[in-house]
Amino acid sequence: MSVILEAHRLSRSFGGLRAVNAVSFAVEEGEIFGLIGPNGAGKTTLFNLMTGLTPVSSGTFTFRGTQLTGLPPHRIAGLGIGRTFQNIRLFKGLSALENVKISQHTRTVTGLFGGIIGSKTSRLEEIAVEEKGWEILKLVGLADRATEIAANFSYGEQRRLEIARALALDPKVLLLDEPAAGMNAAEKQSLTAFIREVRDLYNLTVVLIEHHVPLVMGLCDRIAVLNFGELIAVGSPEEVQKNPAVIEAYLGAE
Amino acid sequence: TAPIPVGIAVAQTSNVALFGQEQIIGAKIAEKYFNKSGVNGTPIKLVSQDTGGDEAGAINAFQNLINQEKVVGIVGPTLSQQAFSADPIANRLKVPVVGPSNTAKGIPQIGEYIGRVSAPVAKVAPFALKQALKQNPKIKKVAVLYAQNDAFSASETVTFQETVKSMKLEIVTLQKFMTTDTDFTTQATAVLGANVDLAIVSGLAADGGNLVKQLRQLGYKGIIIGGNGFNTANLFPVCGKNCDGILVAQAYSPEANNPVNKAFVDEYRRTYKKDPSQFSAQAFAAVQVFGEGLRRVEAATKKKITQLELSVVRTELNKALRSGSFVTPLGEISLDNEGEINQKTFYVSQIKMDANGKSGKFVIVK
Amino acid sequence: MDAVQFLQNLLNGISIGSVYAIFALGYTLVFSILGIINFAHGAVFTLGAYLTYSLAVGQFGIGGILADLQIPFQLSFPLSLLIGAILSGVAGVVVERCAFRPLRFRGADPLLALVSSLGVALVTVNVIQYLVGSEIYSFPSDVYGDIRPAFVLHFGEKLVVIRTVQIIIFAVSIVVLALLGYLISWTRIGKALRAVAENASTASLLGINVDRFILYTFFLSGFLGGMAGSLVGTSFGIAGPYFGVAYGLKGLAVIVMGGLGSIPGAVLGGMVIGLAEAFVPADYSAYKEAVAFAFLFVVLLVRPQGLLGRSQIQKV
Amino acid sequence: MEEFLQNYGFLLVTLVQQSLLAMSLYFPLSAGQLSLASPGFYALGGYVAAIMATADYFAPWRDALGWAIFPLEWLIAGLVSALLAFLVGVPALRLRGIYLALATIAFVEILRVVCLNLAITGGAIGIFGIPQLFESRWGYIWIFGPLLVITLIFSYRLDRSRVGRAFKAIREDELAAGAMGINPTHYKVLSFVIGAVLAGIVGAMSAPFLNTWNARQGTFDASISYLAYVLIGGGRSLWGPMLGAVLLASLPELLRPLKDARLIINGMVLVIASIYLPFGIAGALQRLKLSTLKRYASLRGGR
Amino acid sequence: MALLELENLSVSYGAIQAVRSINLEVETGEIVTLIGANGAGKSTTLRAISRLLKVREGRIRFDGRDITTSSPDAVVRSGIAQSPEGRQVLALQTVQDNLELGAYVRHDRAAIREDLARMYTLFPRLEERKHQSAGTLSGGEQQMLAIARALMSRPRLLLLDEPSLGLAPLIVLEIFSIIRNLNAEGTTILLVEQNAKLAMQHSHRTYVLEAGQITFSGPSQELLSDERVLHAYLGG
Ligand SMILES: Nc1ncnc2c1ncn2[C@@H]1O[C@H](COP(=O)(O)OP(=O)(O)OP(=O)(O)O)[C@@H](O)[C@H]1O
Ligand SMILES: Nc1ncnc2c1ncn2[C@@H]1O[C@H](COP(=O)(O)OP(=O)(O)OP(=O)(O)O)[C@@H](O)[C@H]1O
Ligand SMILES: [Mg+2]
Ligand SMILES: [Mg+2]
Repeated sequence: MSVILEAHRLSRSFGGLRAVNAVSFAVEEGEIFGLIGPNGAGKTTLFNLMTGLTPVSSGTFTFRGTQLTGLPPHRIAGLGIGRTFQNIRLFKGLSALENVKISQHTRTVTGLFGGIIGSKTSRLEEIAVEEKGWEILKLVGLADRATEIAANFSYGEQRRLEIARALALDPKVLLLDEPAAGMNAAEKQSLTAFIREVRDLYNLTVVLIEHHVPLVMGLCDRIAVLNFGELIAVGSPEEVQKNPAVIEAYLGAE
Repeated sequence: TAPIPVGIAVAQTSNVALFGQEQIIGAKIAEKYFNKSGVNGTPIKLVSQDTGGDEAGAINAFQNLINQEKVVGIVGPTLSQQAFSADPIANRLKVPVVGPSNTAKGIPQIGEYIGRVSAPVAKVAPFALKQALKQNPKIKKVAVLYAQNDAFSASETVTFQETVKSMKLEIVTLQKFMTTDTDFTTQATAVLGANVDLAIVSGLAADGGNLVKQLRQLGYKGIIIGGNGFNTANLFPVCGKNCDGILVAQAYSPEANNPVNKAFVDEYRRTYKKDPSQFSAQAFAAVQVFGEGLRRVEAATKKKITQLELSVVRTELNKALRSGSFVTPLGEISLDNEGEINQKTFYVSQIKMDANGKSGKFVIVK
Repeated sequence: MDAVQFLQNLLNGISIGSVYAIFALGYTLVFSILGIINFAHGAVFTLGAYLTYSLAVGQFGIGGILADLQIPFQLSFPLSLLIGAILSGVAGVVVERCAFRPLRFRGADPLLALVSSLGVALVTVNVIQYLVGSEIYSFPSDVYGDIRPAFVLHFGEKLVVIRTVQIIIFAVSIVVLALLGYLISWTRIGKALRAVAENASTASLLGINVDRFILYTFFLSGFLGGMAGSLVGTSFGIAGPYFGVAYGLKGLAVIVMGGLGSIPGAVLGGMVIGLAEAFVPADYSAYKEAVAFAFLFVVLLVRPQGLLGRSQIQKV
Repeated sequence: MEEFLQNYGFLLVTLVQQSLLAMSLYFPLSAGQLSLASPGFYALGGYVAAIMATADYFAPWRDALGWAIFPLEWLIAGLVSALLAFLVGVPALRLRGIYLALATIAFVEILRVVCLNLAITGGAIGIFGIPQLFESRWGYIWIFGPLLVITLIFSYRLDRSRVGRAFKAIREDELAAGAMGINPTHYKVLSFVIGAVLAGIVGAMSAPFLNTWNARQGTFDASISYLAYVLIGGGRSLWGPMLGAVLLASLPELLRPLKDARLIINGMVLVIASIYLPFGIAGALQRLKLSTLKRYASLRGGR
Repeated sequence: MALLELENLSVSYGAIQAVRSINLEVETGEIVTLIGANGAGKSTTLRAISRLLKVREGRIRFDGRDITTSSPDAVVRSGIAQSPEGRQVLALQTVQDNLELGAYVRHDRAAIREDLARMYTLFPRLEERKHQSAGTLSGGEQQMLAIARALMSRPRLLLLDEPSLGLAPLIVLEIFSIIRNLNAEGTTILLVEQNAKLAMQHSHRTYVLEAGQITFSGPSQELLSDERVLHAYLGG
């Protein structure tokens, strides 16, 4: 297995606050990598740094050897890094199907005029985009509501649509920010199975932020723990679970 | 018999309505005046259409008058820019147009059916300067100010400037403003700083009046010449007492001594309790010219207008407009072959304000 | 430019700038609470001027109620100004009822309020024109009483002139601005106003009566607009029913330059534009109209949120 | 028919022309950009055509090209607009919402004042005596009409294409669109340029149509009218701008019999339309269609 | 008499009926849990109680008074506060302003200040972030703020929509102990939770909502051992 993502001393401060402080880690191709830590530890900020939404203060970040730091978000997405948002950010006024069609942007090439005159490539592409859209909605169980606008979905449904949208990007790496938030225990269980399934189906690498400990422990191959912006542990679920610093900061003594 | 429809297309709405409303008043008085005898017994009927302040509005109003109201001719539109837009359409359809207030260069040249009764400023403006020099022969330095977004003022100022130069006077400061401006402190202080003996202002009543007011309030003592835009009683409430003494060269004066004007002014004063403006008078003249033209058509063809084909009336009327002269409130006028006005007399008046500072009058000086 | 001329331009700029500021504040209040521009504000400005005129001077049939009142110290003018502004405030409330509230209740596209307020403006302006014509009305020069029309300071040969109107405008503006600033920044009302501005439904979840706040805001906005219109009217005359339109546009430039929703921003923006216009060299006065906008354009390119506006940092 | 066209030909063509201008606003709006710059490019295009048609400098061109000078005018007006739109758009489109609207209004106003002061644009009077392409005003339908058809097809196809989806995504959430691989700057500028080119071409066609061209053609008022067209028509539907333009631009003419009161009524219609058509005419039609469809389905024993 | 009574309550979004004629009661001093799958209508129910949504049919009574047609602010003044789904913090205001606005309906300044201090002891994280704009807080921090803000009005009835959402495990436990304490002090609580087991362990009674209708209800202890509930919602 080879390293697909590598962070080297990534840092980001807001005013005096060091939200992410010299964090280094590497994610292997094909693994499910968990990111946990107390509220405000800097997990979401780390995702934002990785996807270019927040500029880094210092440090570097590479994807298969390509420097990502300094690239605008759309270039990073184009390289194959898809994500979901903790505070849901769907295209609320558009239908579920349109949401998943839009994120196939980087995998298609039709330009303005090709689309207008309906060139052959554009027509073929259009068909493929539509098909893939339906396929993914089926996968997350929203196919029967494909033409409804996203704003009409309940919180949990919107979370699933977020995942669908990120998947439609056809990413190599999928960054999930609290995908299970707003789901009940049964739904969480099926989510675990779902993530495994898509990982295998699309040969993905998954990085996942989640507060639901059983889910993280059951799903992840390795886990990194952040606390006050610093990485305090990386390792297998068993190792992390036994780590006293992690217990102290996050898990609490059972 | 059915009255003969004459169209009037001026701005009754938008910020140009200030003039358009005056024009309608003048035209209505003319209609009443003319219909005392009518076209050998047949009355004329004014049909008005609002042009608003824009070009498309003028075209719509023209089309409406020509095609639906079947008018024999049109008085209008208010602005020169609108005339450039709408007149070619009337011209193509061979409908005579008389512009009551279009003074820009090139209007009569739009076509053979286009004429006007508003003398271009180049003809009128120089008279005021001569009068100013008569009042103060020592004038050397001159300030020129004009509203640059008003087509009328912008072309008027060119005439003023040329006349100033031809009289060997020096323009020490040239200031521009907007008709929408209300604060002229910048321009006024510049004029004061330049130490001039004469200020020439080309603007409309509101902006020009404010400019004069502020100029005087800041202590300007020299002579002020106002352009044609000042030729309205609307100016008085704007600058109040400060209007006193402004010199204005006029294509029209309410004091002009001829019977038509007397009748016009009397009627106007009776209803509106003030003196008519040039806009009203020119609109009156335009309607009158159409009326008398119709009489001439009947005389020439020996037929009643109502018996003639509309298209014939229009062509004949256009010919009639260009033959012979008319005695109007503006004095004796005629249209040359191009449609340009020949006006016999111009006036220079000085503003005299009443003691209350709210009303006043133009007193012919000369 | 020498020092004297500089001083003169400065004074002129500050005076007109302070009117821009109060006028613009009316805009900014409504914007900050509804996030939308009230296009009827320019019409309320015009209306205010006509109202004050008809109270203090009187013509067009109804007016002059206070004109012949024998009260000392020319009290009838400040009284007219105040009543005129209050009536404009009521007009502001009417605008809200006609053009904003129905849309809000129907969940319409917020931008649509631009159109409905434009409609109200059109109605207002044309009703005024219908009733009183397009004539120009000017306040008599003694409307403030028997104060000398202007202060003239001599600097050797040169003079600096301050018109009485300018002083009055400035003084009234400062008082109004101070009161408003206090209201917004230091009171519970101000805080609630900001909450409604950000998210009306969340504000109502906190127990804030959103509708009432919106109504107050429109009253205040109309009050300020009418006041500004009256002040400009006394200074330069009322140039027909359309005279608020040019100010309407300039007022927009002012608030956007200062930063939408910011009160100090509106003041600063008003001053900047007032001064910029005053300092346009006489030879280029042709371009004066464009100065406000050129400034605005440049400011926005450098600071997209306006001079004192808060940048909308959003966390993901 | 002929008489009808004589009476209303100009108005009908004006409606088509106004629809096109509304569309020019609609394109940036479909990418979430509230740009009010259209009148500026409209004025610019008109000046390009007016100058090419009247200036002595272009006389040899006119002689050489004959009627073909007209398409050339449109082409050049479009190109000049595109260039200027690009130069203005790249910095201005960093702005959002009302800020962008005001920046574009500033652009329109600056352009207007500049044109008012230049010799080549004829100052305040403007340019007049513009050579005609058609005798009657109705004739101009043969250029405005096809342009509208092309624009509608363009807009229809765009809506269903990859680029159109990118526009929509940016309108909904620019940041999320970026994270989904869409380059916001690129598509925002593109939408702005498309609108500008359309407005420029319409301007170039309008100069002969109106016989004259001056600085009063591109104003703030016009910006607001176009916005009103789009919103009353329905800003989310490609038919909306046209429906709105047809309703609102014909209204003052339909109300002519009311004389003095016509603008008062016009204003009232704006208010009432905003209230009762919260999603524009197109939105209302859409609902009507949905509800009749449903009724139809239930008649047929659907669920 | 129950503090809150929903009688045949129906709520719809246009043609979609999200809540169908439900009956629900919360007695003074109780903690009641409402659970159900995604899209069951839980948030819709809470929004209807806070009067953010129009009620299509049925009544809502609070403390014996009919509030079915009251305005949202009147409902808050009568003593109902909500910590809504999706946090809904005022992103541009500071943390402190958010909290003070939470007490908008109160006028007892001294007591408000006391409560503010109390919130800061309950959530030290918020004190550290006092002057930061709420929009820049982390997800969990915003959740704490939303809960604290609802408490600031000292409601008689507190509506919590998924309070544990996005919170770290330690904080979740803390939130539940806060809920317990508040209840002991006399606040009545209606709780919507996905973390059903935890919520039920801490509540007196539970309602289960399925596709807009109540399918089970009863003392939490009983439902906790009910096979069907266990299977569908507790991951058993
Ligand atoms: N733009 C910003 N300005 C100031 N502070 C910020 C900003 N963005 C984040 N922070 C702070 O940085 C810290 C880390 O935030 P982040 O969202 O990364 O936390 P997190 O680990 O995702 O927490 P949670 O589990 O609660 O979502 C927080 O304390 C937050 O308040
Ligand atoms: N604004 C809306 N417009 C139309 N339908 C809506 C709207 N909000 C919610 N719905 C629909 O109403 C139903 C109930 O939604 P609600 O938000 O109450 O569910 P919930 O039980 O809170 O679910 P979750 O656990 O996912 O938050 C869902 O089917 C949802 O799709
Ligand atoms: Mg987070
Ligand atoms: Mg919910």
